Formats: sequence, C-alpha cells, structure tokens
Amino acid sequence: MTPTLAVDIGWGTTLGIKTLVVLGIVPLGALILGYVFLLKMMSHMQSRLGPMDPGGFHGWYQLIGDGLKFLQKEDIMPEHADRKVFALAPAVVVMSTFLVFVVIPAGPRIVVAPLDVGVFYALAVSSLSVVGVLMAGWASANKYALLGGLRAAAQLIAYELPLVLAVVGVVIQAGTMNLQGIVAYQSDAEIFGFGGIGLPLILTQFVGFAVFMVAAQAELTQPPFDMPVAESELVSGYMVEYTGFRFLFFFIGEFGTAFAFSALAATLFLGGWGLPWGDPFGTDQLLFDLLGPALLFVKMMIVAFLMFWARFTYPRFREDQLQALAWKWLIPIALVNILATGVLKVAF
Amino acid sequence: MIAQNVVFGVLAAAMVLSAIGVVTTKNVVHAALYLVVVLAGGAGQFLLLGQEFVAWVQVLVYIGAVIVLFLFGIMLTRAPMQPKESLDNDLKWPGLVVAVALVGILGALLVDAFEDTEIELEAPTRTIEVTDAVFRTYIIPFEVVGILLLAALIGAVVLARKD
Amino acid sequence: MLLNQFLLLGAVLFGTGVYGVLTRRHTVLVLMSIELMLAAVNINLVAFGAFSGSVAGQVFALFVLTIAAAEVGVGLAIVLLIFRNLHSSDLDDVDVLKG
Amino acid sequence: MWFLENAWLVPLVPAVSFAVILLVGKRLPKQGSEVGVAAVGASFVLACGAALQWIQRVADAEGADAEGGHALARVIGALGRSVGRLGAEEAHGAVVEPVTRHTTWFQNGGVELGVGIQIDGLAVMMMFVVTLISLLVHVYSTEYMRGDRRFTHYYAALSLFTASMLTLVVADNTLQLLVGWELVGLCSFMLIGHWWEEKPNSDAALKAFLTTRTGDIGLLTGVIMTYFVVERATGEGSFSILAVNEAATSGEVGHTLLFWTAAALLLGIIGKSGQFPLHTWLPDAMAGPTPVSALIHAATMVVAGVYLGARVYPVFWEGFSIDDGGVNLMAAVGGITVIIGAALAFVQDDVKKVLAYSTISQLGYMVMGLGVGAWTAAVFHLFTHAFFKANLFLGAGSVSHSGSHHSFDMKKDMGGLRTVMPTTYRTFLIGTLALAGIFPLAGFWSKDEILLGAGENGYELFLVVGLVGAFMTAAYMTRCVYYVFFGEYRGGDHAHADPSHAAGDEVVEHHLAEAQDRHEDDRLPVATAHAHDDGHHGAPHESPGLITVPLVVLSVFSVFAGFLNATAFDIEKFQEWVEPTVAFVPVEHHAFDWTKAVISVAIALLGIGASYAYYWLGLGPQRLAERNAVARAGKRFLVEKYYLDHLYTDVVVGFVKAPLARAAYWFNQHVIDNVLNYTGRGARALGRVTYDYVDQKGVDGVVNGIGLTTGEAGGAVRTIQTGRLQFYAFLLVAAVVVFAALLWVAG
Repeated sequence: MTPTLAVDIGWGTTLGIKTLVVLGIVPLGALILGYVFLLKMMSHMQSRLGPMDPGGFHGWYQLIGDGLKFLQKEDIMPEHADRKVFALAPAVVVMSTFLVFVVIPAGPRIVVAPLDVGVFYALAVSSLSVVGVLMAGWASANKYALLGGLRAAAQLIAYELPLVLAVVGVVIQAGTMNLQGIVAYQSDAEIFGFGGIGLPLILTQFVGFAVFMVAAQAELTQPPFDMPVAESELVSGYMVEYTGFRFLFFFIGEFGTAFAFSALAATLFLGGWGLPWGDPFGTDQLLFDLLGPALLFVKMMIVAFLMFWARFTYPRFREDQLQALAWKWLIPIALVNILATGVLKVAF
Repeated sequence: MIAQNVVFGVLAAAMVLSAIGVVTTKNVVHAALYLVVVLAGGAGQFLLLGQEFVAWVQVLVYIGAVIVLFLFGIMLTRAPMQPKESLDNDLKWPGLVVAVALVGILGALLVDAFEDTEIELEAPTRTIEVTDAVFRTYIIPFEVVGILLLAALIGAVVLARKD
Repeated sequence: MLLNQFLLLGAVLFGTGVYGVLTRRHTVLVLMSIELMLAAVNINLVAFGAFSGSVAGQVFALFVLTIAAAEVGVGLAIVLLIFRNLHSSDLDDVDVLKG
Repeated sequence: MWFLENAWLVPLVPAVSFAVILLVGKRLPKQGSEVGVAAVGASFVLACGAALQWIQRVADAEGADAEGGHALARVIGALGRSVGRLGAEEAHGAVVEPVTRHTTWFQNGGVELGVGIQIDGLAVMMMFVVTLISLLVHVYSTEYMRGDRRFTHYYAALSLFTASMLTLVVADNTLQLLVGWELVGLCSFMLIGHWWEEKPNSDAALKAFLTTRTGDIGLLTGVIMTYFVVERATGEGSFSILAVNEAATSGEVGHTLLFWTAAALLLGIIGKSGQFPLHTWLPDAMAGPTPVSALIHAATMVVAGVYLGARVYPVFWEGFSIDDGGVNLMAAVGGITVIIGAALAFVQDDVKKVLAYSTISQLGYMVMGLGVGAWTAAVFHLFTHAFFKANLFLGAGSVSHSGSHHSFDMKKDMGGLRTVMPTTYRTFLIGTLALAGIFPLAGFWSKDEILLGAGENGYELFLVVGLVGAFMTAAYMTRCVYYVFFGEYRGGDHAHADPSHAAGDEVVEHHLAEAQDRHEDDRLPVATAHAHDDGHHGAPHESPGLITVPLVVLSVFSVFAGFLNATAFDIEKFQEWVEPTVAFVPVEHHAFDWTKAVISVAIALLGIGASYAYYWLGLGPQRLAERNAVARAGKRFLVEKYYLDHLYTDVVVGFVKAPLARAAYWFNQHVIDNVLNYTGRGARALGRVTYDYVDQKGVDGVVNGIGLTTGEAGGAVRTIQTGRLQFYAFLLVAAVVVFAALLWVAG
C-alpha cells in the first residue's frame, strides 16, 4: 500500500498476523510487567503482604482479581465532561504504544515494518501519548485533572528532548536509524579489535543510556517523576475521573509504554535480539528468528527491572526540580554526548 | 496505484473536513484536536509520496510538540469548556468570500498548469539522501535556521517572563 | 497519482487556513490557522519534491517545519503576554493602534 | 619540516590558553598569567623552529639551484632585473615553495570554505615577530598589571589577541584571514576598553572597533572580489591566497576588476593600519593598558593591514599599476599618513600619544613602501619597526609605572628621569634613535630602503615626502625624549599643581593642552592610575626586572635587527628569506646608494638638532604660537588633529557643528568681527521686516492651511485604520486575490 511500510503485499495472512501480534503484545507486556514488577517486586521491596496473599505461590492470582475488578466497575462519565474527547483520550494513549511496536524487531524477519527511520519513528509516535493525556486532563472538567494534564504535558515535552538527543549518539555511532541496522551493528562491531561480545552500545554510549533511562522514566510519569499523577497532591491527576475499563486503558498504556521503552532501550543499547555469534541474516536466520524474541525479552526484563527498581525506591521530585533536571542537566549532557560521539566517530 | 489513490482520497477527505473543523468549531480545544488530524493526515500524505523522514518529523515536531504547546496555551489562557459566544468576528462572510475566491484562483491555476502530470515514484527517498542534502548543499540555511531557533528561544523566554 | 491532487489538496487547506486567519477571534486559533497554511505549503513542497525526484522539497519542508515550531513558540509567548496585559485572548481587543 | 608543516600549532596554543585562562585562570596561583606566558613562550619556540627550518629550506633550494648551474642562474637573474616580469622567479635565485596544508571547513553548494596554513618567509617572519613581542608583553604585564582587578581577564584577552593575529598570519585563504582580522578587532576592543569603568576608555574602545569596522567593509568586499578574481583567471573561484596572487599575476584578469579589488582591500588596510583618513581611532586606543598598546602598535592589529597588503601584493601591484611610477592611490595614502601623523606628534603632551602618532606615521611609511613597489623594504620596516616601537611603548609604560605615578602626561608629570631610571632611559634613547633612522640602527636600514625604492621606482614625490617625514620623526622624538628624561622633574607631590609652577617654555603649550582638555571629550584622562596599590607611589625609581628585561631585549633587537638586510654590506638575508618566489611580482632591488643614505641620516640629524636647539638651548622662535595668530591657528589645527574627529562625530549631529563652522567661528571672532557686527545690524533690521510681513502673514498662512488640510484628510482616512489585525489581513488577501485574478485574465 504505502511504499515505505515494507509490508509484504501478499498480505492477507501476514498482515493479519502482524496486526494481531502488535495488538496482543501491548496488553500482554503490560500484564507481565504489572505482575512481575508491580505486584511481586514491589511487594517484596516494600514488604507489602496484601498482593502476596491470594492464591498459592506469591499470590499469583492477585492480578486476575485486579483485572476482574476493573472490568466490573461502573463506567462513569462526569456531568460536564467533553464526552467525545473524554472517551477518545485513553484510546489515543494506548494507540501511541501500539504504534511503537511496529518497528521493534525481535529477529531477522520478525518485525512488522523495518522502517528506514525506525528509531525516529518510535520516538515520534511515542510522543503522541501527550495529546491523549492532555485530552483526558481537559475533558474531565475537573481542576485536578487539568492540573495533572498540564503537568504531564510540560513534563513530557521537557523530557522528549533528552530522550531524542540521547538516542542520537547511538544513531551516529551505528550510522543508521534502522533498528535492524542498529542491532546488526551491535552484534558485528568490535571493541578495539575484539569482537567476542560484539559492541553493545551501552559500553560506548553509557551516557546516552543513562540519559535515556532517566528521560524514559519521566516519559512514563513514574516515580520519581510522577507529579502529573501524584496521588497525594492531585489524586491521580488526569486519570482522576476515569473508572473501570477506561482506567484499565490508561493502566495498559502506562505499563505497555514501559514495555515499549524497555524494548527500545534493549534494542538500542543492549543489542536487541542479536548475539555477537552467528550469522543472523544469512545461514542462521531461522535460528535467530526463534532465539531472538527470547533474547530480546530477557534484555527487556533487565531494563524494566532497572526502571521499576528506581520507581519503587525514590520519592517524588518537586515540579521545578523536575524541569530543572531536564533543561539544565539532561539536555546539556545529551548534547555534549552527541558532540563527543561525533568527534570520536570522525577521529576513529 | 488504485490503492494509493484510495488512501489519498480517505486522508484528503479527513484532512479537509478536519481543517474546516479547525476554522469553524466553537471549542478551542477541539480546534487543536482537529488540527492534529490534519497534520497526521499530512504526514500520511508524505508517506504516500515516499518522503518518510519529513513525515515522521511532522509527527514528532507538530503533533508531539506544537500541538501540545497549543493546548498548553489554550489551557493557560483559560478557555471555557462550553463557550457561549461565537469565536468568529464580523469578517465571517467577507472572509469566506475571499478564501473561496483564493481557492478558486489557485485551483484554476493549478489545473491549468499541471493538468494530468503524474508523479512517478521510483523508490522512497532514503533518509541518508535528505541528511546529506541538509549537511552539504543546505548547510548555511541549516545554520541560519539554528540561529533562528536560538533567537526564537530567547525571544519566547523574554516575552513570557513575568518580571 | 496525479501531481495535481496533492496541489489541490494544498490549495484547499491553504484557503481554509486563510479563512481561519481572517475570521477567528481567539489568538490561538489564528495561530492554528497559520499552521494550517504552513502545512498546506509543506504538502506542496513535498509533492513537488517527489515529482522532481529531488530531496530539495523534503529539505525545504523540514525548514518550514522548524520555522513553524519557532513561530509557534514566539507566537504563544506573545499570546500569553497579551492575555496577561489585556486579560483577554480575543484579537478584537488588541486594537490599541486604532486610528 | 615538522615545524613548518605543523605551524597551525602556533596560533592554536594561545587559543587553547585563552580557553584555559578563561575557565580556570582565577584559581591558578598566578591568576592565569603563567598559562599565558607559557603558551606564548611555546608558540615562540614553535615559531623559531619554523623560522630555522624555513631558512634551511631556502638554503637547500639555493644549493640545489647552484648545482644546476649557479652561474647561469645568475646571468638569468641579472637579465631578469632588466626585463622585469620574464625573469621574475629566476631573479631570486631559487624557487622556494611555501608549505601549505589545507582542510575543508565546510562546503555550501559548490563553494568550498576551508582552513589551512600557508607558510612562507613572510608568514614565518610575522610569526616570529608576533610571538616574540607578545611573549615580552606577556612577561612585562605580569609586573605592569599586577593587582589589576581583571588581571585574569586581561591575560585571556591577550592570549586570544595573539592567537587571532597568528591565525591571520598563517592563513592560506582570504576568508580565514578575514576571520583572524575580525577576531583581532574584537580583542583590541576588549583590551582597549580594559578599564571600561571610565567612560573615555569604553568610548575609545568603541571608537576603535567602529572605525576599523568601517574599513572592514572594504576588506569584506575585497575578499569577496578576490574570489571572482580567481574565477576570472581560472574559471573556478577560490579564496586561496596563492590562487589570488597567481590570478593577479597571470594577466588574465581585467585591470578594472583588479583595481576595485585593490581599492576595497586598501580600505581595509586604511581602517586597520590607521591610515589617513581613518587613523583617528589609533591615538584613542591609548586608553588601554600600555603593554596592550605596545602589542597593538608593534606586532598585532595595526600591522595586520600592512601584512594583508604584503600578502596579496600582486593584486595591488597590478590593480594600482605600481610598476608605472608617478602616483598611485596606495602610495598617496601612505605618503599623506606619513606627514600628518608626524605633524600631529608634535603637539601631544601624552607620551603615549606621541608614540601613537609616530606609529601612524611609520605605518604610512610601510604602506607607502608597498605603494611605491618597495615590497621588501616595506616588510622589512614592519619587522624593524615592531622592535623599536614595542621598545618605546614599553619604555613609556615603565616611565609611567615607576616614574610618574601612572600618568602619561610628559609635561606635567615627567622630566629629568634619566638619572633615576637609567635603564629605561637608555633603552628609550636607543628606540628613539632607531625610529629616527640613525645609522646603523634598525630603523635606518629599513627606512632607507623605502626611500631608495621610492626614488628609484619613479616615485620621486614620495622620496621627498619620506625625507620630510624623517626630519619630523627625528624632531618630535627628540622633543619627546627631552620632556620625559631631561629638565626638572615635574611630577611628585605637586603632580597636578598650578600651571604657573611649570617651567619656562611650556606655559604656552600648557594653555593649549588645557584647551585640548576642554575641546576633546574623548581624550585620555591625565591620570590613569588603576589599581596599582602595590607601593609604587614613592619617588621615581627604576622599574623592576620584569619590566626592564623586555626593554633590554627589545633594544638589542632595535640595534641589530637592521643588519639582516644591510644592503650596504651586501647582506641581503631578509630579502632572501622573506620575499616570496611563487606567484609574486617582479619587485626591483636597488643597490645601496651611499649618497642617499648620507642625506637621509643628515636630515634625521638635522631634525634632532633642530629639536635640540629649540628645547635644550632655547633657540629659535620660542613661544611663537603665543605671539603669532597664524602660528597659533596652525598649532590649534594640529592639536585638534585636523578636526577629523570633529568631522566624524559631528557630521552625525549635523553639518552646522562641523569643522567648517568651527573654523568660521574662529575667523569671525578674530578677523571680521566688526564687519560682521555691522552686517548683523543691517540683517537684523531686514529680519524684522521679513518677520512682520513675510513670515507672520505669508508663510504662516500657508503652513496653517497645510496643517488643517492634512488634519482633515487624516480624520477621513482614520476610519480605515481600525487597529484590527485581521481587517488588514483581509485587505491584503483580498488585494492578492484581485491582482491574481487580473493577472490571470491578462495573461
């Protein structure tokens, strides 16, 4: 259809499968992250006994219970709300998460669309969620929601910049914006002539990785950057009026986006589905098609662990501190990183 | 080719309707959201033309930042949820006449000039070609735009400061 | 695809933008209409770029995008200033220079 | 070859030092001065290495040439002298290619903008001079500027100044040269305005910056034009200096284009090198710290213009047809500058201003030398002048630092210092003699060569100009030495005492000095005592070693530098080393002429003698200016610096206050006052009549009528101006639509 989305136009099945995978991956990812980290890891870290109780091993059906609870709750629409916008907002947020997964590769052939500007695309569509957040905040006709929406917008715009800039270093070093290309680069490149572990870009782009993780944390509006939804100040901010299934959408959006960002970070900095051994695009293609998703998943879980570790550990910033961190620290650091990467790239 | 034309038609219809929404709706926030649709449609058109990079720049810059800035501005200037009065001034009808005349003239001119010229797309433009052009042929405009952005940044800060 | 279908789309969007600039009272809406016009111009630029097979169209569209972003930044700062001084975001109230 | 190929390090080291001083200077034990001194010292070493290797390169080339038939080369060389251009390269013995390195900075479209180095004898010579003087100034400043409140800042600026000048010197293309040029201007602005808290200083900085900017317009134009000069010759434009020179000598380029290019570049030189009529900034630049003045006047900034002239000399050569003799623009500018600068130096009370005007005059010599085709002589003069002028400036600084309580007024605060400051006195005297061109000091050789060139190349007029200048130079420098080092000490506790205490013959001039104070707002303050709370406020004494050592070093150079090209003794090393052999014009070298040399030295001695007679012996028409109105007017004219400053400042305000009006006013008051009075009475009566009948009734009626009509028309049109943006936009778009429709129909 469109010439750039390199979808095999023998469509039918291929396209259908790909769509289903993308549609399935977000709720599934949200589920996994919610279960593993929100329920289990947090409970352990903060000694919460509740979520550990229901079911046998570590309270494994707490999550099912939570899901059922959300589904059976009443769908409330505030009286003065802007109904269409109110209804549309969660969908916009979740949609932006879905779109990110279009370009993330999980194997030599396991990718929906290996776009030429994959990284850029991923960052572009992930920025769409801001619109949804603002819509929700505004349409709720509630001042807490509006304040939360404004805070979220200010925060997401501010951290969008370091997020993009942090990735630029990777792009410069790999010489491509195609995520497959970046994965290939990381498994093929050598460190001072030693190719044994490839070149996971976290080694040379550690600054970029750190900035990316901090900015991603802020993009996710997770603690310590959770001012937009701060329960104690804004009673959940822009989500305050949402109930039941719509709230579940936001929830899926949040954890799905966390899943997406960990996938991005794993791909950009940890080598994605790749391994430095073998010939993924040649003889070992099938092997890597099978192995890749598992490898990627493992790396994603590592990244996600770091994210949630920070989330459950640190207290909340103040709003001005948050902005200062973005503009006075992360952006300059990211810029210096770009400059250094560029110079070194030319030098070597 | 047909598929492309269908996509074009759908996108174009959505864009035009949303654009009319932008200039007629009574709700400022709705106008911004309509604008999102127009711009997203524009990005779609760019994809259709095989110009991938600029499409995603449009999404990132326009939808991710500019629209958010608009919404921000709207909310900071206390837009009412349900405005009672119209958002149009008394130039409505003359404005309509002039705009329609403008579209008419432009349309007639374009039809006359290009008639049935086809766009022959060989392959989508590769990003590397664009970046090479920006950093080789258009390096000075690029630098100038950089300075412009700096000036705009400083200008906006100075204007919006309270003291 | 015809070249003209894109150009005509651009023309219609441009006309709509002009209408918006002329008739909207809310300052932010005027800015939005200007963005509409710029988007229309961009479609033309990119269409011509694809038609001629050169990247110039894309590059110019990029520059337009950049400048549009700068314009919105400054424009909204001005809107905020107007709002702060006149307690209104209505362009009809900004007529200090009336003769 | 390492030093030559890596000459880009020479500007880079001070540039890095600039950044380092700026960032961490304040935290260092000596507040950054050690970094500056070390960096410039390193640069100096690199420059010396480059110089040695260049000399080696020249020697190698000549050796190779000699093997290939030295005798033949000599014959061809001899022929070359007579047939001019044909044998230009052979005339120098051997072709020594400059060492060039070039890299693309960025490219826009087809135009490539690069950075690179082009190291030849000229560049090597300049690198040596700049780094040497700069090093001495750096050392000197550690003492002179001690305790200054912006000490670190000062050193940072000094480093950048050196770096930019060196960038300019090593540049292989005119564009890079322009970058260095502008940076030099910026740094001079920073340094002249170093003590910007006092208005005159910041004014002087601004004036220097703006005046040189005026010239920079010319340079910018010229640089752009050089691109087209090359394009005209080779079909492809370039900013490369070698390409420009080759293009200019190729004969492919039209004379008109070359003339205008040369004229535009000359404007740049005029602005930067303080040539008439843009020289006015230079004396004001004395507002900066004295070491800076030394740097500006000897090694950087002002010689940048002359360097440019020497660098793209073929453009001037062809553009101004220098080969033809007679008069040309460049020589004329230089010649005028020689005379006016020297004349102005006579009426200054401020020792630094004397030196400043002397610099103007000497720069005039250099430009004149270039103008008359004596390339080597002009560049040689640049070389020698750097040493003795730096010597003199630093000497003046030493005097003010330790002898006159930071004052530079040689009539009020100096005098009789030769006994208390013997080292300063001796070095200053050597500098003076060198400047005056006394055999066998440095100034003699270079100045003599310029005069010789002027005479032999068919520029007899400028020979005379040069001789007159030499006389004046000797005279005003003697006057300066007299005021500073001889007579009674006038400083001390009554530094600013009543003028009646001042000795004998200076009363007149003192009044004039006061007049100057009144009339000249931007004049340097008499006492520039800045933050020198280091216990130097006692009786005059000799300066410490950090100051005197540079002085001695410079005096040594002032004495011996001239022997590099002592043509009288068949030493032509300077010419051999420095003169380009690639893409150059056939400048002629003339045999040393003892007669002319004797005459010029005699004239200089005459100048010294005249001053001696006037000041020491009291001979001659003393107090002439007091008694004779014409002489007074003449002196006044000089004190007011030909009213050029007034011209420049007041033209902006209005023609009425321009020099003409001032001169007319003076004329009115003293000569035709009475006539005017009678005329005035008549005119008044006439005016009364006019007022009553013509003005009140006729003119007023018309004016009121017009006002009324305009008002009513405005009221009618007023309704269109609604103040509503969108209404205007509506009109605009509607007009566009209408016009588009009309064009559509018509087309």
